Amino acid sequence: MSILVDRSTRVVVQGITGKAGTFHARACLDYGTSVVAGVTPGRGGQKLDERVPVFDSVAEAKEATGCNASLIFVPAPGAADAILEAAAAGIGLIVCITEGIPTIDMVRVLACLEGKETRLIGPNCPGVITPAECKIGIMPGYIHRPGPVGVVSRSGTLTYEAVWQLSQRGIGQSSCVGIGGDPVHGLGLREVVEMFEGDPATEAILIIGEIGGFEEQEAAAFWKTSSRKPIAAFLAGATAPPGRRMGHAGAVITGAAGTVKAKMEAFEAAGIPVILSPAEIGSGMARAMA
Amino acid sequence: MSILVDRSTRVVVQGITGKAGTFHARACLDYGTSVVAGVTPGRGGQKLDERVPVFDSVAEAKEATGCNASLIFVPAPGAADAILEAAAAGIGLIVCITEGIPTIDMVRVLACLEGKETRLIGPNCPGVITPAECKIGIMPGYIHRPGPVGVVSRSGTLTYEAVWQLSQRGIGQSSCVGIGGDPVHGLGLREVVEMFEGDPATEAILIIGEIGGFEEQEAAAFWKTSSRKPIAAFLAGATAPPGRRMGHAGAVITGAAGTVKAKMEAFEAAGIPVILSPAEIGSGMARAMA
Amino acid sequence: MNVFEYQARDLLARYGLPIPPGHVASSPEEARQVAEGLTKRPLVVKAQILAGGRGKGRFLSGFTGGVRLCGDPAQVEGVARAMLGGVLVTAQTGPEGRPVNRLLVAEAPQIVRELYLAILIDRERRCPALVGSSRGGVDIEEVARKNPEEIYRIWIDPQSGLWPYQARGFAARLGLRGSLLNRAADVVVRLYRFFCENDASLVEINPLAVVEDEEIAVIDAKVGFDENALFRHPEIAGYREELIEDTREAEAMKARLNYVGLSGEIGCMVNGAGLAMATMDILQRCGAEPANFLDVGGGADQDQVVKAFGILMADPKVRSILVHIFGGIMRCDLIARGMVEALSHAKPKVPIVVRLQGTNFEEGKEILQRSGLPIRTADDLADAAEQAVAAAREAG
Amino acid sequence: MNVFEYQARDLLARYGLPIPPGHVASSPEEARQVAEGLTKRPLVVKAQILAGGRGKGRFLSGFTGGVRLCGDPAQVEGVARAMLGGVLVTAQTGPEGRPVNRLLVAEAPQIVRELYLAILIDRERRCPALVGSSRGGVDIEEVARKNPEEIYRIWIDPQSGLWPYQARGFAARLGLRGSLLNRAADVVVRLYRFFCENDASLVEINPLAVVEDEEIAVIDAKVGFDENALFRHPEIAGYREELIEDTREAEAMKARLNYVGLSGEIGCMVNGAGLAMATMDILQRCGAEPANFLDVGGGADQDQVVKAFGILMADPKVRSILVHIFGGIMRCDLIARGMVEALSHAKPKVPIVVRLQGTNFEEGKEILQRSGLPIRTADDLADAAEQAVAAAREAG
Repeated sequence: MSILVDRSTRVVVQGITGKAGTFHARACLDYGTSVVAGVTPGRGGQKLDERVPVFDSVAEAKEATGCNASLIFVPAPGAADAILEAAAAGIGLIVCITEGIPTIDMVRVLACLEGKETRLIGPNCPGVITPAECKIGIMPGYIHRPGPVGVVSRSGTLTYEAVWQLSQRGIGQSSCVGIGGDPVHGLGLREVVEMFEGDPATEAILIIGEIGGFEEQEAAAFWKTSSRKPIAAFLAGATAPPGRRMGHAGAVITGAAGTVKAKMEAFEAAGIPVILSPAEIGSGMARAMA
Repeated sequence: MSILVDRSTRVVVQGITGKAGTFHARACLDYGTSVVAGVTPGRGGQKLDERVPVFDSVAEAKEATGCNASLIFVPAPGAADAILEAAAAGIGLIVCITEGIPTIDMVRVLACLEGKETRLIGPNCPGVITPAECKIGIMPGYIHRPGPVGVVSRSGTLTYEAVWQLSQRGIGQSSCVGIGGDPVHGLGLREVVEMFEGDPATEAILIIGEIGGFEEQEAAAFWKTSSRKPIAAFLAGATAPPGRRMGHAGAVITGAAGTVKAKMEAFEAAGIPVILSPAEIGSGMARAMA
Repeated sequence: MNVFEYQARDLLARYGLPIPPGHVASSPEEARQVAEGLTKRPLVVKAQILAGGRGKGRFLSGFTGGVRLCGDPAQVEGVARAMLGGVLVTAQTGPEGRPVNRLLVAEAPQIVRELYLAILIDRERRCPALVGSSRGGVDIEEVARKNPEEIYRIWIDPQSGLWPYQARGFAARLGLRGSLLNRAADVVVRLYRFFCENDASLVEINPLAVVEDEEIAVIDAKVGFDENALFRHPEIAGYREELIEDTREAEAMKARLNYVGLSGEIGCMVNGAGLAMATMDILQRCGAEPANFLDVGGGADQDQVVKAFGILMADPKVRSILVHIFGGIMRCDLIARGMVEALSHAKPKVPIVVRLQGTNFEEGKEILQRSGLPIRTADDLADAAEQAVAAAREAG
Repeated sequence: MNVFEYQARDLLARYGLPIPPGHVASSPEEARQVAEGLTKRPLVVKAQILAGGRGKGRFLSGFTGGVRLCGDPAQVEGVARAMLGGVLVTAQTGPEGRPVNRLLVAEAPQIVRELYLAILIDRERRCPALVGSSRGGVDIEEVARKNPEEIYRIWIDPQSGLWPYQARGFAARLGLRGSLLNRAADVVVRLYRFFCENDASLVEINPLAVVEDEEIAVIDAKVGFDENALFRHPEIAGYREELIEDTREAEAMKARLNYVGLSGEIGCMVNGAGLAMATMDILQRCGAEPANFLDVGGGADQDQVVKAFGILMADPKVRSILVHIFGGIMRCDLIARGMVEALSHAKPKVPIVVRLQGTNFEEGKEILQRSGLPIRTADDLADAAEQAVAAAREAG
């Protein structure tokens, strides 16, 4: 059991003929993911490494291969369109890696997705992995191992660090979901915590949050009322100066709710232990599970 | 009983301080309609004829007077906004008299109204009247008399002619609805025929159609399958040259379906008698009811 | 309101659409100059009229073809001389044809494949629709009749607009692949933006062509605009005067009247479009033809009524005039006053029949009676039509 | 990316917003010329820095007020002389203040009432939001704290957009009536169009003022843009260079690096924003401060790495450098190669600590070792931070 993806997930890679698309399509294949199709408009009929057929559209890819999840590497100006194309083709899970999509594009995309079945992860995210089953994203596969901890994060490389610390201690992961660093994105922290709560394979939850927005507070409120699974959290950006953009467009502190302090208080009020040092995420999680 | 409006209808007039708004607000009041409020932004606090209070917005008018229908005279550039303002304020019936609204504005308005409870009549229409009860529109009141015929029309003055011929013969009307001459509008012919079918006060139906569009065909198809009430129809524009705009923006014949010939065939196929001369609408209706 | 091809090209070019270089010319010398400024050969000379079927058209002079290929500027000048000032008759113009006062001179790229692409408002679905076919360059109505499966449509949600993936899907349905798929999709996206931003009522590219070097080109463009929206497009509204060929219509436009010139003998002034059409219909049932459609509407003032009546009186084809008013917003007394004023400027040359009903009809009748003018009144529509037709026959 | 007030005014003026006449000046003489070209009095001189609280600010020179009213051009020149080239300290600049290189000289209409108006993206509701208050001209955060009921918000459906009736309702909630209601609503509609069409991230008018003659005026405007969308707004993107006051940030911008200059002593190069923030956090936990935030991201090439490392080495505040890479998209070997290249250009003046993990980390470590450069390696994050802090103390 897992959330979002498993061995049966069939992936189409949008932007497969681009540099990042090709590199990560191969990496996902190497990990064992069923990458069954690629899409690059105008390149229909080609093949990647003589095994993954490339189509002009997601609709054609779906008809030919039955793909049910999409991994998007389309550059920022066309990424919103790529997301909506996948949704219109009836793809149930869309993982958008693309960085730098204008905020208003995502506002429009999410308005279009409203009321639809499609789940969007990202953009500007590392993707999702269920270790030893399916990797749809850009995370290094080898740092993961199967196990009981569900990891949800707004960051990319910081998640790798957290996962690495867990795996080094022998603590495996049920699924790891990077929801992305942009201010307006798909699946939220609370929703993923809710999925982990309902997932029998997940025994404990790790949240990697950061400055900006209000999602940590929502996740904390959900956990407090509706979950008994062990949990721990780390928050990045305690030292970030207010008003400046720290790489992630979503990580600008614009109001009091966005500060690490406010989020830490919310976690503490919910009874969620907050790990203070990024070097102690593994040990902190082990403590929470003890 | 009646469709759409009756003695309990409470009307707000949007654009009440304009020339047409003032003239027709008075005419409606004279007819006995409960015109309880007017709206002109920036004129809130004034009164029409020392009895109808003017507000800055429909929302304020509704809160103060409980109005439940709106009559719109706002000039074309602001008319779409006025319709949406009334809908947002929860007005259940909106009658838009305004002529000359850009088609794309109406496309946007109808997209916004989708799924809402609000009913829109018009634009570019004479409005709706239930004789001796309530007149929300610009038709001359004196030509009507209460009675059994439900009249639905895409035209303005041609409806007056038809009603006049009916009344001269002593045939009264249950309600008369002018749905408007624009290509994209609110309530359609079929929907009004459906209302008449369900209205106990209506014993027979008169359709005044014209060139352009497909609504006559839809109404005919509905009547054939779902109504046993006597019916007759007149169609204007048999002599109109194709492709030219005959006053009504909706009355351009752009395809075969829009011709009087095509509509006449649809009526005949449905068993609906078609009155051939506009001078014989009264006698034709009497024949259909005999 | 449809515009000339050369105007449509200018407007579309601003949206980056691939249009072969060319320019309008209104004299043979100018046509030659335009041709000399163009680099590729062959060239094409196209008569600018607001009707289709030009290629198979014939001038009243006997010269054939409203669209002609030329090899060099000298030939362009010759063809231009034959076309300009002539009258072109096509399947769509009627036997009287249309005067040709301007030509488009343009490069004629070599066409590999012809497609059809149009955008319009679907009044039933209440949204813009894209219509396409891989069989372009021919009469699309005929394709629709004979091979309806070769016409492909998509409807655009007016809220979210047209996204590029939809345009690509559309282009794929027209049979395009590879780089042509992306180029055609780009054309569709730009054309939709043009359609929305300019309140077009119709944009029809026929053919949209695949030309040499894997390029796409707009070979012919028919563009119409929503007249209700011209208030927000002053530049396009400015085209209006150039477009009107009928002098009566030009007069009516200046007076802001809904007027369409027709070829019959009975001048009509009616209020309301439906009533005006019905009035035309009953005239025809009485065996006569209307000289025009004229809806004075509800908001007209006395001055417009004077001008409207003046246009009817000045029309040499008119044998009698029928005034048919059912007052609603429009007051019958205002109509009567306007008629009296118009008749004070010019004596009537033809009989006038009037039927007034509705708002202030009694006052209107009284004004006409008091004026002492030779005006016949009618009590109902049938009577009015019969009198007008009889009067026209007397006069004829 | 926030722009200067004078830039914001120029952009807003194109949308027909009511902005008192004025112009930017960068010398006292130019300021006087601008003043002479303006008709109404009094005039206002405003220091152009990217921070608020200017009115109550103070120059390091002792001159008080970054916003000063003047009666005539001579006085404007005098004030300009006092401000230009100075450093203005306000509640928002920190004690180091900001250099003043440009002034805005504008007419100062008589203010009857001050309102607040802002548009921003509500990330929780995923749509644009309008924020307004009838208490403008003051710190809005303070109003939000003390009188939250005096702040009014509406959210705009991104599909259907802002309709004028919503703008009027909003203006009414700010307490406006009569002609002011319609004028303010017009401002709101235009501002929203500006916001959407330019991919703004924030537009804040504080105050939006009711001025003499029942007019509305934009007295001060703070405008920020979505950096992700600058690719479609080349003109606004062109403002960027003018905006950067920190020379390190200017260098980083040229190399397209995510860099924020800070005031600590440890230079950091990290991949990924979250990891970079966490790295800064752990340094602080070790009792040190980062000299910068620098995320080299996943897509950087070797040349960018060279430049990034060069910026850290050139920073005089830096006492030690911490390189922290968890390879994902980014390969550790590329980082190592870039460092080696940068160090071949300039000898390191401060100790360097490196932690590599993830994609190709072994290859990266080997490259660094083989280079023979004096680089300390660390195995985990805690070790790396401690080594960097210790090294900085030794160096200090």
